Amino acid sequence: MLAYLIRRLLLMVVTLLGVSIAIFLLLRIVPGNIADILLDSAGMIDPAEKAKIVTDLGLDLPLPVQYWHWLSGLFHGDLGYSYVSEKPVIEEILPRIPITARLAGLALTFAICAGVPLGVISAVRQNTKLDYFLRILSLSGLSMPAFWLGLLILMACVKWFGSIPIYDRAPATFGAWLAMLAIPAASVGFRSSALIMRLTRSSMLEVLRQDFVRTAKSKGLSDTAVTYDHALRNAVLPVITTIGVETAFLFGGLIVTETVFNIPGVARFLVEAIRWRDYPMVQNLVMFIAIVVVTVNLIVDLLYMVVDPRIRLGA
Amino acid sequence: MAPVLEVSGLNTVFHTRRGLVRAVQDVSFSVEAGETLAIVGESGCGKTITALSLMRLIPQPPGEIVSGSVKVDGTDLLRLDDRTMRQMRGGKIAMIFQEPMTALNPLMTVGKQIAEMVMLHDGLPKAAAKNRAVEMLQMVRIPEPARRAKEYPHQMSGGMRQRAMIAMALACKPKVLVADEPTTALDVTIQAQILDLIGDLQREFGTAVLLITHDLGVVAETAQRVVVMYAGRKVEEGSVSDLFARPLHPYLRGLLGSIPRLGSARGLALSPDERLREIPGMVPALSDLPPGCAFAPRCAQADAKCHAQIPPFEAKQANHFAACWQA
Amino acid sequence: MDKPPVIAVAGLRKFFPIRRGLLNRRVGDVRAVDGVSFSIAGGETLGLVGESGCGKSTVGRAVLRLIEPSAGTIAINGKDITTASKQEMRALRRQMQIVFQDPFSSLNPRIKAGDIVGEPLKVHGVGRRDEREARVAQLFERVGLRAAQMNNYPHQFSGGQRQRVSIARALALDPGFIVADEPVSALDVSIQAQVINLLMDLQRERGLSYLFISHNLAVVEHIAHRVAVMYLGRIVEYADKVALFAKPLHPYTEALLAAVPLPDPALKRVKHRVEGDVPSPIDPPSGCHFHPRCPYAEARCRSEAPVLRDVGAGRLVACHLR
Amino acid sequence: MSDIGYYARRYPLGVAGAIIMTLFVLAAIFAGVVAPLDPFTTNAKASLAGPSGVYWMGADMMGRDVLSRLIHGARVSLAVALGATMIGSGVGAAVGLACGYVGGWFDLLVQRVTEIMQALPLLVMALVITASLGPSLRNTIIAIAIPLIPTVARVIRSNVLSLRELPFVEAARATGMSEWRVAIVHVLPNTLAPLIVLATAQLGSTILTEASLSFLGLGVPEPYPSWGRMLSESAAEYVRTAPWLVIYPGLAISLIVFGSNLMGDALRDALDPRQRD
Amino acid sequence: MSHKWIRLFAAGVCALLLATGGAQAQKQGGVLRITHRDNPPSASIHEEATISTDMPFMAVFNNLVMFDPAAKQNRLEAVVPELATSWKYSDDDRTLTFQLREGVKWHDGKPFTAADVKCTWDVVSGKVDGKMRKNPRKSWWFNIKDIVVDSPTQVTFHLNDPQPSFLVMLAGGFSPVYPCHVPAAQMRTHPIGTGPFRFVSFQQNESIKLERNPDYWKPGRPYLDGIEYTIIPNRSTAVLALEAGKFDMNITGELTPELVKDVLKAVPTMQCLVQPSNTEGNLLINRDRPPFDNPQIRKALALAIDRKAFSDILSHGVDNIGGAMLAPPEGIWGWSKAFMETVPGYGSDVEKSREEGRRIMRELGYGPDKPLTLKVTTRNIPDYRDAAVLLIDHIKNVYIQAELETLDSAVWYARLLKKDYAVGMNVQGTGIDDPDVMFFENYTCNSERNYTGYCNRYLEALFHKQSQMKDFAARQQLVWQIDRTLQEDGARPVVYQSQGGTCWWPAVKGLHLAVNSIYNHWRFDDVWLDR
Repeated sequence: MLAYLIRRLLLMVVTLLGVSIAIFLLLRIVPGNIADILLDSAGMIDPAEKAKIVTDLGLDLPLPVQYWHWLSGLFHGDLGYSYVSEKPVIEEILPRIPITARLAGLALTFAICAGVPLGVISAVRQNTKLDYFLRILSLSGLSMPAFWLGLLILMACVKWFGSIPIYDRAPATFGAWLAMLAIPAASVGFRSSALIMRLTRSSMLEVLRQDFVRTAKSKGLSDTAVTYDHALRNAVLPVITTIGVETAFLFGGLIVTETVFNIPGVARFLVEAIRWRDYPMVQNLVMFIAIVVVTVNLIVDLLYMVVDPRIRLGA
Repeated sequence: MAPVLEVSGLNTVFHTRRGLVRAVQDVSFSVEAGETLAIVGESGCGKTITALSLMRLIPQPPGEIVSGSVKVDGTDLLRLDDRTMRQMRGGKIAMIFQEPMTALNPLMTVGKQIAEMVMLHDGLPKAAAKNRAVEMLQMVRIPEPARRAKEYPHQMSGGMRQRAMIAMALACKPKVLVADEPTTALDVTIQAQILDLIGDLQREFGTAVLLITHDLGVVAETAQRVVVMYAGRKVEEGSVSDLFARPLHPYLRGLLGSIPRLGSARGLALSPDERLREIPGMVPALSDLPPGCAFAPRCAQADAKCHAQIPPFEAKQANHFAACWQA
Repeated sequence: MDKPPVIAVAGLRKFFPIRRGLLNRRVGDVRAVDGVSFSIAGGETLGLVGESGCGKSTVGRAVLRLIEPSAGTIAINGKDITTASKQEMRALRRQMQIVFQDPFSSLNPRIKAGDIVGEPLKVHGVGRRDEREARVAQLFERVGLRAAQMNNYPHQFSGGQRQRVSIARALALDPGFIVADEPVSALDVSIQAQVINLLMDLQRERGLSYLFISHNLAVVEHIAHRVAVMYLGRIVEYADKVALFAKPLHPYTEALLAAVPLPDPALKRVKHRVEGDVPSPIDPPSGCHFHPRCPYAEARCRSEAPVLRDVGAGRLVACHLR
Repeated sequence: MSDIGYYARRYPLGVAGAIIMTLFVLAAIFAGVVAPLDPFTTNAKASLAGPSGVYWMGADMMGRDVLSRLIHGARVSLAVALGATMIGSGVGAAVGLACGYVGGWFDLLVQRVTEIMQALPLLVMALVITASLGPSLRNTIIAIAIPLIPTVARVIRSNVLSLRELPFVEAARATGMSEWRVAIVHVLPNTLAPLIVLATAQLGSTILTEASLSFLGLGVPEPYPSWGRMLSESAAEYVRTAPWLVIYPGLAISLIVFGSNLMGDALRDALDPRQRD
Repeated sequence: MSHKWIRLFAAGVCALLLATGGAQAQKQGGVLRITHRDNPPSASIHEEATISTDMPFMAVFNNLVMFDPAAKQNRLEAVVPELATSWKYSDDDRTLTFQLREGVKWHDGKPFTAADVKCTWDVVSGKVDGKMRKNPRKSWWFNIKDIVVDSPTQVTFHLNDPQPSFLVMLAGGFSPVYPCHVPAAQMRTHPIGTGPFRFVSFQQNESIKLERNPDYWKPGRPYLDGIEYTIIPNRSTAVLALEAGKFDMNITGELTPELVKDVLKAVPTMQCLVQPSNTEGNLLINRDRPPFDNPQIRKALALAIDRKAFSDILSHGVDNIGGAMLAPPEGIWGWSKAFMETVPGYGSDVEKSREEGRRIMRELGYGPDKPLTLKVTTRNIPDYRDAAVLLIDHIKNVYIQAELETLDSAVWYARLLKKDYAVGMNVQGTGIDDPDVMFFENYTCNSERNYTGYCNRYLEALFHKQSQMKDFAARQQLVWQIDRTLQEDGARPVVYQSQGGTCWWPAVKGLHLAVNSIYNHWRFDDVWLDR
């Protein structure tokens, strides 16, 4: 068990190192650097000034050296300075994390709370009108671009309330806070809930076909007991796995949702940072995201072990 | 003695893409307390569907029990509402399945799965139910039952799992035990143990056992009476000794002739160089049955009548029935 | 008996490593096959019996080098193939073939039956296209299928027919030796007989040698000339069929035979059942692997592994007591 | 012929999806004929004209017909969807097959690489890739295809690994076939069903990814009318004044993805017996 | 015509505002909330050339001189003192001496002196390396020979030549006085000024916050407790939030005339001004590369453009049409209507121009079946793209079949520098409506902003000539001629001069905006909130 954990952690480190190299190189392939951007923001300047910026920021150093500077900084907890704001990267990233984290948390909660029960209902009532309705609903959820849904919600807000939710760092009440985050969270979580619902449904159907469900029925258990005590626990196992995958996916949804709802979280910030060619920012943000994704995956695996005795106790 | 289980005129169909499939046609039989009735036949003959029909565990749709009655202690299961039926399942009529690995919930300890049964039907509190589970495990001769009760199915061997299944099925002392190929997935040495166990417990509890199997050896060693099924219908029924000594239906005769017998080397059966007797052709698909006797196309004795009309199931000798124009 | 046996296997071992821990180190082995020796003469069938997990299927594959044996030698027609290169091995495959248990997964669902049977010919460049087709048609007829069925896909066949296709494929290159790995255990009783008869007929016609792997003692008794009984990776008894079935020497063989239900209610046999389960091959019992279940076990059985020794008339038993 | 009726009854949603997709494909192929107006011609007089007899779905700021642009936009969406899915699935399948077959260090390496790729959100990766390649139809396809590769490779790899153990593969090896021939003749064709299922499922998500990229200002550039970009431009200004500019492109995206998802589901049910309900 | 209505309305609102502004008693307090359109690249006005930096940070600083807020047009006559209490030209107009205000303190408590003025212009004129990353307006200050600190309260600018517009440039929002003692890097992240508001925070892509400077030298000012800018890139979101009362005003000039109409429909009391945004769309033609090395083709291209259509589509008819200089009535130096009619391609009969263009093309061997194919390159920004799409549509009329190529901002200038384009669609802004700024920044041979590398020594002499002219009418005539030559030469054919809207709630009082610049009126020291 411990050995497994250590192994996983080591593999995580390997993955993260890989991510760091990948993002470092990818960014260097992207044409144009911060100097070009600054030149652009000033509507073109003296090429000499541009060259100076490049030298000042160490962009003319050999790539391995640049990489090493970044990595060794990382190990010392020094994330460097943003090229754009010239503030420490950590100061830029940290305050934005809770915003996105809350949004993601809310979206995921929404997704699970809506997705799992609806999936179960859909499976238990397979091929009924309700099932078809839920299936079409979930498919629509998977088909609608998150930003369009967000826009529709905005349009509805304008139509009905004459106003739209504007992000505020310090909302007056908890209710205001919830209202402010709930709408974007729902618009991004809708897709995840649709996915979880579909998955729960198919996994549930799979489980309901299995022998032990028949055994449970043969014991005289009621349908409810069979569905919830026996089938559901088995059916959520694959669902748990997707929550790990979903985190990475959710982030993509958050990028557009934060853009549409003008929420100053890390997701939108990443897009801005890429646009600005703010290497330290992009690199560290991507690393942060990768760490979150990898960690969530690890947690999911551990969770899986807890839930599934076959893995916990060795098959 | 009145039979504990009395099945009459059971008809189960499936509505499929290719149309109506008559999986069980007009099947009747009865089992007395302490008696073992074996239903024997090849794959697709309808024996498992018969068993599931008794339990009302046929998936509906596509399946449907069209007619017939299944009486346990005089109560017709097919007329019961769902709630009462649930009380019967496990309480009066219990079932064990072929694959003990998949038939047990992988996420629940064996003890809990047994206790659940007891709590449900005997209304025992949790602690007592757990004790009862351990007792049952002991009864099915699982060493260290208290420890094993806390184990999950995957931690047990196949034989042990099947014992646990039996413990669960018998936990509420049902009148009828339906055993659907209980040993097919097991090795011979384990199979022998399990069959012995079922027999012992049956004697102890006076349970009526309906044994579903394709293995004529198992039938010969465990059952008192036998029903032979072919293509959804009964083709022969009688006591085990009558059937093996004087098989009436050409299908059963063919089957008995086609299996190699242990002991042949000792001159107890066929001589080594003798070819096995073959039944030509193959088992017909239930969706595509011939008009007359379903076995006619494979039957050497079949005549025009066989091909045209379904033979009635009737007594050919005392307590020995068959559905054959020729017998 | 000057002719070398069609196949001679000596000291065959196959260990599957168990990897655990941080660096995925090999912490032990599953001794699936642990020192198995046997030989099969031309036209002879060796039955290999044992319960699931005893390693009999591994033997079948290792003999053909479909999996690489960990140790031991395999000689086909006197030629050692243990060290043959992949290239040489491919050529050698003409002489030996295999028939599998599962008639559903042993045929590629996307290839026509005729092509499945003709494939070995194509691989080894036998004949022209039309010649190959004629040969396949011939094979189809021989195994009891119609040549017209060559164009059918596997799912269009019944289980028994599929097994016939498998046999036809195995026969395509006219090998001398066929491993039949539980060829009839997935078939319905009424179909089993057809396939067994076919196998025996083919043996008579072509002088085939079979390694017939099965857990069904009755079938083995019917088809085999000699029988090897395996328990936990080792052969515990190896004897002529008649002798073995008449009087099993090893307690395990005895137990096996006693456990087989006989389709004859008139026979009232004395039942002496072995207790317990087959132990795990990862951690087999010390000494004689069978001792925990053996009603006759002595102290010696627990500590000392019995060797397979000749008890006369070419009969081998691995038991301290017999 | 009765088969069509059968499938329509067995997979009514799948058939609906196929019809939707067919309509889009036809629209894309015959865009020039079907579209009522030229999607590129600007018209100062029709700027922001609402839906009318001439402009069924209204006109955009430049006075270009929204419906015609949507019809031509189907080309972009389908080109991206098919292109990216084909590249992603093709390369992924090749990599997966190689992993399952070559094994050893190659497999380990590829597995690490896929892990690395899966640690990055798909959109982030696509963003960085489009940024590095520059916006163009081809580059958008590549940027969307690359993140698909690891998923496909993983599925195919595990498929190959389990196929390899199947007796028919062993039987093929037993005939003396070379490993590569076994891989190509026996293993590869049997991975096609899961591959098709996977690819169909991905069709929809590639369309969505393209729309997201275009919405964020990357993705397929003018003059191709991309639905995502149509949305992003109108979203910036016309949420209230010209709702038709927001509603119709979004509807088009949702509908085509919906169609492909319906089709994908049915295909999965039909091809993957395990999933059959 | 709708756009006229807007203008009339806006003008009326302005007049009303100005009239009532003085009458009411000003109230102290309140935070002014403004929507911002994007993330400013930095907080340092001298290093940037965008309203995104200029507007939010202008209130942190003071200039030497500034435009009289009450004057509606920014011009020389409207220049009034700010940190300089007075100024005086020498007789030869080559030295300019400023008397500086006493007792002014920087936000960090250090005193403001003449040295700070010298420091600032030594750096921006490129004489001294001030460690700024960028210095985009070096070309403005070509005329500075030397700056002398006469005393802590007096500073003298020595000029190479007389330059009336020099004061105009000093008065612009882009010419704040920087403190000498604060390093450039800090000015980018935490600017220190003498202005009415102190810098509080700048969260990237989120917000900019300023607070009242209690030590401001203007007694009783500012009225506001602070100013908060919230960055909302999506225009419709910003407008909706403005209408919902979550903001008091929007960043200047960012609303399209269409959106302004909308705002007024939703909130009839809203105050709005639609004015030129000092940006123009122009064509960058690569005259070094065939086929555009041929002046005839350049001309044909210019003749194909229907400027009215651009204006109609991009702003529903509000956009001005003119040359390089901002067109009247808002602009000072732009062509009169009559003069414009004489410039080729600007005539009102577009079809005639296009026929001429087609004739030229046919002579060169092109035609409907043999069009000239090329790429129109532009930045991947909606304003640029829209214009480019229109351009492509227009030049179809002279047998030019163009494909659009959009470039990321990061590559745009690199491509321009490499001259790797045929025709580029460019949008550019100019800080002050003045020919010195326009010509020297964009059309002199060695200016960095001369993207096309257009170089005409004869015209350049004229640039200098007009720069030194004191007589307005004569100078205007010369500027018209220069502008005409630039257009005829296809140096950077101007296609449209865009207009943008600014809206604010009636509660915002004391806001003075000029019609010919969006860059210069953001001191906010007279603004107060009537809440």
